[in-house]
Amino acid sequence: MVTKHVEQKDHVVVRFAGDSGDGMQLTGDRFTTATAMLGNDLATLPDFPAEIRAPAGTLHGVSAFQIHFSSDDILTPGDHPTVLVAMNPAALKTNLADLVRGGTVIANEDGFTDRNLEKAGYPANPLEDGSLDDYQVFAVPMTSLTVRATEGIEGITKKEAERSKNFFALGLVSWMYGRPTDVTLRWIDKKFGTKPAIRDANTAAFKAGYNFGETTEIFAVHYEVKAAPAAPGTYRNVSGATALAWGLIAASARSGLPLFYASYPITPASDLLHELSRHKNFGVRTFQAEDEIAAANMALGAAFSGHLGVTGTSGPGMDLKEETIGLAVALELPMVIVDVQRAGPSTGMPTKTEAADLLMAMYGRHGESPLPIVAAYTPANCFDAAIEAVRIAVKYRTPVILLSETFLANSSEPWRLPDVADLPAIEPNFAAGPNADGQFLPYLRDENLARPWAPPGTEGLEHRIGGLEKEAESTGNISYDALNHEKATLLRAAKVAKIAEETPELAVDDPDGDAELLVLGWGSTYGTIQDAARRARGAGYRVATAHLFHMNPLPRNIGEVLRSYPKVLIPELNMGQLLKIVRAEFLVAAEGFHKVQGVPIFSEELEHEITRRLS
Amino acid sequence: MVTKHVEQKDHVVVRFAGDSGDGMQLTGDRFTTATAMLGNDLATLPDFPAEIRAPAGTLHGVSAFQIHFSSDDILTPGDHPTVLVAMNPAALKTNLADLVRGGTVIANEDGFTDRNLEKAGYPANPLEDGSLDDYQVFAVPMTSLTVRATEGIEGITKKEAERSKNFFALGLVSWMYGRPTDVTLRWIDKKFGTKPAIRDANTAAFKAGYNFGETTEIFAVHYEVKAAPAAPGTYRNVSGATALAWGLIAASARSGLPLFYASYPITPASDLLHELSRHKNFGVRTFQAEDEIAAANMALGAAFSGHLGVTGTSGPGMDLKEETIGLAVALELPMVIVDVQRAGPSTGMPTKTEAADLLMAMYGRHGESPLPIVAAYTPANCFDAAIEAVRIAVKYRTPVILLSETFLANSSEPWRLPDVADLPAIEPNFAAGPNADGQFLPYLRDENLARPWAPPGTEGLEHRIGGLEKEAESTGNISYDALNHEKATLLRAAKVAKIAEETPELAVDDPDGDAELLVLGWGSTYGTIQDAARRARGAGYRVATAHLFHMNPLPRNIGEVLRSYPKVLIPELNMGQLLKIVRAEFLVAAEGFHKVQGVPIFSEELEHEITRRLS
Amino acid sequence: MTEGDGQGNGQEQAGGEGPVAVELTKKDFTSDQEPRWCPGCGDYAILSTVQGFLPDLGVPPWKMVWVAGIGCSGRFAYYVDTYGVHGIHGRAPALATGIATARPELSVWVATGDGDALSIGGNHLIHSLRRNVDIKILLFNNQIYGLTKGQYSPTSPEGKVTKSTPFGSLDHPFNPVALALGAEASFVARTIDNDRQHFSAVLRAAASHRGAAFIEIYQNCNVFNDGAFAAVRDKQAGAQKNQIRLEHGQPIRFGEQGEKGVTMNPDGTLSIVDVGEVGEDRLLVHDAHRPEPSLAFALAHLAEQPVGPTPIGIFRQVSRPVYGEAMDRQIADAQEKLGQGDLAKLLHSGDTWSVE
Amino acid sequence: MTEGDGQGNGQEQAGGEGPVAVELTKKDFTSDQEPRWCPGCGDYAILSTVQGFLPDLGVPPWKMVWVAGIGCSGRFAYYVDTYGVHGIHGRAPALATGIATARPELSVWVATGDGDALSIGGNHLIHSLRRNVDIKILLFNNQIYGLTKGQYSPTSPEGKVTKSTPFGSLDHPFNPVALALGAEASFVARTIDNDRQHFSAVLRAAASHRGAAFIEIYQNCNVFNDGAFAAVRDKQAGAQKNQIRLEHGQPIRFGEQGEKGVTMNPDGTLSIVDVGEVGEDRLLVHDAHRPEPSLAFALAHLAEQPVGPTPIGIFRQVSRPVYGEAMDRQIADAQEKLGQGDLAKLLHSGDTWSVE
Ligand SMILES: Cc1ncc(C[n+]2csc(CCOP(=O)(O)OP(=O)(O)O)c2C)c(N)n1
Ligand SMILES: Cc1ncc(C[n+]2csc(CCOP(=O)(O)OP(=O)(O)O)c2C)c(N)n1
Ligand code: SF4
Ligand code: SF4
Ligand SMILES: [Mg+2]
Ligand SMILES: [Mg+2]
Repeated sequence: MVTKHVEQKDHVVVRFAGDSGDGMQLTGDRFTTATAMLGNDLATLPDFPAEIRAPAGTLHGVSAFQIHFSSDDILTPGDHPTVLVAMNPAALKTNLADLVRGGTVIANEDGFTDRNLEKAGYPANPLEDGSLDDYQVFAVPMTSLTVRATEGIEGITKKEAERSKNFFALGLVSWMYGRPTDVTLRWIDKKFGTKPAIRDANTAAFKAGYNFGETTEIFAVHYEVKAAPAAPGTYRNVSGATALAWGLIAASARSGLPLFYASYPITPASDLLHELSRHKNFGVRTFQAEDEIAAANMALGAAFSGHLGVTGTSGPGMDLKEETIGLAVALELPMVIVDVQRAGPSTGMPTKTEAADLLMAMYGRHGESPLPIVAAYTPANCFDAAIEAVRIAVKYRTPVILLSETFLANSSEPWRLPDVADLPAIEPNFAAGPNADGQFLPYLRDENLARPWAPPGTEGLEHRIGGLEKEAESTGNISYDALNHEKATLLRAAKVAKIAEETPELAVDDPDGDAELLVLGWGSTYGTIQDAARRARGAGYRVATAHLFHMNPLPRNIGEVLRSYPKVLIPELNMGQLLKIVRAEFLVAAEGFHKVQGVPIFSEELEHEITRRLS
Repeated sequence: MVTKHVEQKDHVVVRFAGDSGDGMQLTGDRFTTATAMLGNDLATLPDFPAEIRAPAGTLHGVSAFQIHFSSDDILTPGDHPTVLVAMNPAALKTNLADLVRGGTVIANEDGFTDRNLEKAGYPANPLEDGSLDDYQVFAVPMTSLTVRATEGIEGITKKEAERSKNFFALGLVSWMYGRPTDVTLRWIDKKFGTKPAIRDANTAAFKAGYNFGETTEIFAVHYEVKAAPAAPGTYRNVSGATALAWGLIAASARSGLPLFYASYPITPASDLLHELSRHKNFGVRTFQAEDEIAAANMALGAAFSGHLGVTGTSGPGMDLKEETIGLAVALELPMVIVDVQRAGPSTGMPTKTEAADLLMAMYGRHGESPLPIVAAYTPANCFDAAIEAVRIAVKYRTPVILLSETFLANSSEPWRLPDVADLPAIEPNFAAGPNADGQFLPYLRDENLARPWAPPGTEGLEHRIGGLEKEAESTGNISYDALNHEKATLLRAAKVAKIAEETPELAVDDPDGDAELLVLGWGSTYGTIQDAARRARGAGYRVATAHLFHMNPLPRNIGEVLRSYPKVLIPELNMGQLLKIVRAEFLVAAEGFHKVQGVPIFSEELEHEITRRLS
Repeated sequence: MTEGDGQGNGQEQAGGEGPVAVELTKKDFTSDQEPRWCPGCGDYAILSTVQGFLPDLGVPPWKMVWVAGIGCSGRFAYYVDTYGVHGIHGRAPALATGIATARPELSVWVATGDGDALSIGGNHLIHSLRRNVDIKILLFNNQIYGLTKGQYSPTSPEGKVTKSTPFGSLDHPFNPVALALGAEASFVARTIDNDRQHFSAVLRAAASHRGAAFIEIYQNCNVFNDGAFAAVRDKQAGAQKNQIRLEHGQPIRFGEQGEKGVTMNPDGTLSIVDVGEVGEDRLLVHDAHRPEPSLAFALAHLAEQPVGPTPIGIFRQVSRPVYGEAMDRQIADAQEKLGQGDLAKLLHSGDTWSVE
Repeated sequence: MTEGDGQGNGQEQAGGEGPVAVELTKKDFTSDQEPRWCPGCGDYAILSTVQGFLPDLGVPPWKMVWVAGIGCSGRFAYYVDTYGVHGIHGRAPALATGIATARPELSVWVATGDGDALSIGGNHLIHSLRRNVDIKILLFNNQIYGLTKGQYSPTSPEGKVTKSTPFGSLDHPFNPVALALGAEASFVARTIDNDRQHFSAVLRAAASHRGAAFIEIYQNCNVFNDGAFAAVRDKQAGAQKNQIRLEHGQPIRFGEQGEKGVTMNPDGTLSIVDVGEVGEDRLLVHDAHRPEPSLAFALAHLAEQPVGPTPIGIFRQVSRPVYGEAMDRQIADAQEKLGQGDLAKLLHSGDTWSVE
């Protein structure tokens, strides 16, 4: 039994890569949970192909999962993996370029068959031809070792046994980084309880992988990554998709409004439908509509009926919902539209991330039809964003667009669980009776310019509303009056603008108050911006950061903030959409940094953009 | 026989107002044609109710038609009528406020029955109670005089006879302003040739009205409005709707591309479908689709097939077409989308004008999907705008949005007919064969970054394109490559931006080159801006004007122009959409003047906005 | 259960509270908005019949919702003094589905046109029918686009000359009843705007039907398509002899004295016959409750256009699970099995860890 | 003319130039893009059958267009080496309508899925069928949303447990053949992905049909809905005895030795019988050419789900005017009557005046 040397590490970035059929996402998820349980801070970046199950061994069939974990608090899944687990040649080929020079490659030797090498376009076996000399390569016959480990298990075929090889890899890497094994073993028991053979095979493979690291000479060292400092509390690891779904359920619970979620499946928004449909015991109604137009109308109908009407989709579906959203603007009913942005235009790259729907959210409808917009900026923040979107929608009787992103939806991070009692209360304030001496005026507005919400069922409040222009301040009857139309237009705009009176001011992080450059962000760039600013400050640059949560209306102090810095940089996963809004509104010569590659901005990229502007 | 005194006038604004059933639009049209034939310059403003045929005598059932004609060149239908023809109390009630103080009211006395007075909410008969003392009122029993005039006509019922009263009014006003009678009489012959009784009744009514003016004492004077100076040539009166439809036919003729117009009816765009469907002998295919989404896809399919694919709609339909327009951006096929803007949001005021779809045209699609936008600015200019939209679409292989407005579509003006040979030639330049040594690469771009257009039917050019991201510069095969996506995004934007290299620079009208304020406009505000600037200059203010035709990309010199004036004013029939674009792009502190009342901006309103900024 | 005795569409609720305290009258269903249709429009007759019928239903106005799309028909929602939404073009069935699914106890009605429901809204219509959502759909079929001033619609006959088809339309029209049957509709009927009695009877059956009810109403647009239904609508045009009034369980006969009838041939095709010649007992007996929709479908095709003998009445009326109720049941079941949702429990479910 | 002998769908054109010079092979219809479906997916079988059939059609690849929507099925367009458009979700029939109406001489095919064609695209499907546009629609029905990883579709059976319906779906499914018949389709057929011979025969009939042809293909999604069609698709599951193969003019019988058959009862309902008992001559004779669609409709309802005896083959095939051709005729007529359009004449038509 060789003794192994233990090294401390504070940052590790591991990427698991293999065939879509190899279960890399599952492997990554399990490794993430074990890591979370250990108290490391972490961020993940799943990356799967568009194809469901592309032919084995092909380059476009590669599925990958990256996790960055650390003993300090971290903000991004990491620009470059330090460790690459490659289950076959295609996985190596498509991911090697991202690996840090001198990084570690753990390859499944058995996957490097001539057939697979050819499919990946390798003339020779890179594990043997020295082309990986710049890296630390561990070639491990994972498949055969797995098969061996599972021998004698009752009722398991060789094919099934081979499928357990991802658990071998998981075991091995778990050993390398001292991850707890019990969490994973417990999960296997639970998950495959009904299929004992599979359960036992996976268990055996996992242990074999772990022991392989422990016992063989191949690995001289393994690593320890201490728990990251964290505020006291109970934590869980959560993805943006789950957090958003739970946020809607929380808003429903806090408002007492039954949640009605109507949606038409679309990547990456479908996960919201999937998650919500599992929680009917919360009184959640999920409706898979015939298309996005129907989904939006169903949610609006539910809203008219006094439910919490929500519809969710991604870019192409947003295009289709615009007309209905415009109707909601005219009806002034509470409704939330979730847009999990993906790479466009058109069908684009459905599984890749982008944040290029902001201007559509602002201006995607004909005529003047303003509405509030909230944008989530971390996976866990999707929970708060959902609650805030609902709060605004209900208080102001307006449709609200909630922007998320593919990256936020799929990525995960540790989340300190809030105390339910501390969540904002949301008051539906349904109209109880007539509001104008004995009469009910559906467009008589309150101090927030919001109109009464009077769902069917209350005697005396019968009323009719529609998309034609209406008398703007009391009856809501159809009106073709010229001045009323202008008044109505101004009122709809004023109501949205008014929200800024109560939303928090834009907070600026300017450690020494002497920054020369403000980096203003929104959405998923949050982590990258914080990380890059940190690095730049470390290098002696004076940088301030601020991040938007409310995209419309903007925080009331943003003009001041922008004007108080000589330089403003706005990094976006689009061609400069917030940039346009800010420049038009405040006439500040803000500059943009744009990346539209279907992946997040890397800290090093942004750091460079910051520093070159300050040198 | 009384002798009548003739007075010269250089400007007259007449408004015909009556029940939707009274045929006021027809009366206005006829008067307009006679006026045009006389060589006056003119501009018209039809204004009809949303209802098809609202109950007779009601206020919301009033239909009106305003014409401004003059012996100089004029630019707007006029802020206020000088003459109001009111066929019933409701017409008087709803239109009197617009009439200039001291203006002329010609009322159909017979229409002022107790029933009608009550429906219009008149406690007493305004023709008798002195409430019109500030005006010059002529009460004429048009109905009974018409019935009398039509007595003895073979096979005409009293009811039918009464329906001819609008021709009596037409005859009377024609006399008042010395309009030629032959044009109208010829038209009646032609139009009602198949219904002799009706023809004779209308003829008799018209003559009776004319003679009534000629013979009775009531009218002491009548007026002469001399022909306006005009460039030599053949003229016709044309509405924006007709001009746009003919522009598409012209573009089809000049390009040799058969026109395929797919549309779903919607006010005010339906007239394009109606007009085009009459010209099948030009090889025009018109397709009434099941909805706007289908219409857009059919036009796109026709474009793929090598036809001139065009689809037209108004606001609500634009919302629905956005996803398909995004596909066209990805496919890079020539296609024109006509948006005849109307008052929104949502269903809004379908028969009223507005210009609030500019930002939607720019940003209404998810993801980064830029496209060129052309905006017509006078009725006749719709003809040129249609040709220019097609020219750009075909040359750059891109969807183009052509913006018109309800006001432009319905209004009319004299049009000096172009020589067909002078119209721009449009070269389809279909791919004739392989473009890369023996191979056909559907995304291999030319010097304009445009890709080849290869409709089905040519051997060897078989290719497949779609909405998924594609290799950007040659094969167009599906690509998930990160850098390719960014390249493709930049290429799509660059192609659109490149158009500015060939479009004309923005022309500025600054008579003395010393203006302190530039009024920048787009769309139907053209006439008002010219008129208001003229007035302001007359009052000694130094004002320059410039009007946009290409909304995207903007003329290459616009930045320069904007920066060369201390003040910039942008009047719009929206809440400031061009304003946002210009401020974001050039960081100039332009100010906006916004009117959203469903009617055009009045010259006096804009004049005030100009002068108060210069005082 | 058998049809007809259903207490769907808001009645349980109303019933649940015992007979509605106040006697309801037509006035209770008449809003303060003055109708703005063209004088003589068939929509006036429809409005008056509906307002006259609703009080009998026993559902108070505040438990009823009228949803309409865009079109002349769409204005309907403003005139009935209940809760109402005038949505966007073609989407009324989807909007109404949201309402009826969120609040199954409400009585939800849809007023729509042939363009609204069959052209732009065709997809929502067929999906709401197959799901059997508890909404009652009144299709105002005037075979024309009224509000947009006279273009042909998906029900206009081939060759129809309209503003958009000066050379005649090329479209083969839908047979709305057949389309609804092809879309799995559980209740399908046809009636006529000006036949108050027949119309009211159909409304009554539709209201008591549990699930989606589809009613095609022949509606005269006297401005843009006057007389399109003359053969079955106008006495002078001999409407009596052309109306084939379907009655469940009754032999199908028609004509002034019922001298004509419908028989089924061995190959399943239908024929119109002289009852005198073939004898009453050979006549086809209408069965609206037959689970399999082929008979209703065959009757729908007895007349492709209402220019001759044309069936009206209830073609099909069968029992199927009601969408909104089924969803409520799923929720009740889930709450029974998993217990009322507890937010804190949800947040803490699965793997968590604590930091002191 | 009678059906079958039609020369629609691009063949005139091809024919017009005499038999295509080069002998066409499967290779001519195989693009350089490698299919990316899951191993074992039924789509592979469909692709191979189609590519094997197309050469017989005699239409050269450059006169053919494949249009697809979004879905696993949508990828089809990339693999056939003709002109092709991969449009957006649900709109393929509309896009194809534009192509077929602009260029009636082309052979236009649509590849779509049960979600693409029946959920989001339902409206375009039914309208293209009623218009009888000359497009051939292949519906890849796998009763599931494949590309989005397994939600139920409008053809999934009630109670279906999927990612979006963990407690079972509440939707009553469409019967695609019945829906198409309700939408006035002139050609409606059903076949099975792995039955190359039957599939090819149906394709041949569809191609020669003049106008819209609707073909439902039972397609196995082995990842998200494996075995949904086992009863009619898998030999081990006894597919033979469950396939009711409809043949025009033939008595409808099935089973290993044709021991079973279908009869029509006096009330028009259909029954499955033992041929031995009732005798061959009592069997229903299939008539796909019957103008009236009720027989086809009844056959469509013989099986609501493919879990037992299920008809496959051509349900209906009748002749109707073809949309694109009709439009061309209108243009030709107009040009004959009014003469080739003359732009200058148009501009100067009506009232004009001159200024010297
Ligand atoms: C998205 C959209 N497209 C088009 C229109 C214009 N539009 C309003 S009503 C209508 C059709 C009306 O026909 P129908 O449904 O038969 O109703 P009717 O007026 O005949 O009662 C159309 C095309 C619209 N309002 N919205
Ligand atoms: C507008 C829009 N909505 C949703 C989607 C997501 N989407 C892509 S394919 C699909 C359905 C696929 O099911 P089906 O049509 O049956 O095809 P299959 O994958 O089963 O072959 C959906 C919902 C989309 N691409 N566009
Ligand atoms: S246009 Fe026709 S349908 Fe519309 S209101 Fe007038 S008569 Fe009625
Ligand atoms: S998901 Fe199903 S339908 Fe799609 S490719 Fe895989 S097996 Fe075929
Ligand atoms: Mg209609
Ligand atoms: Mg499917």
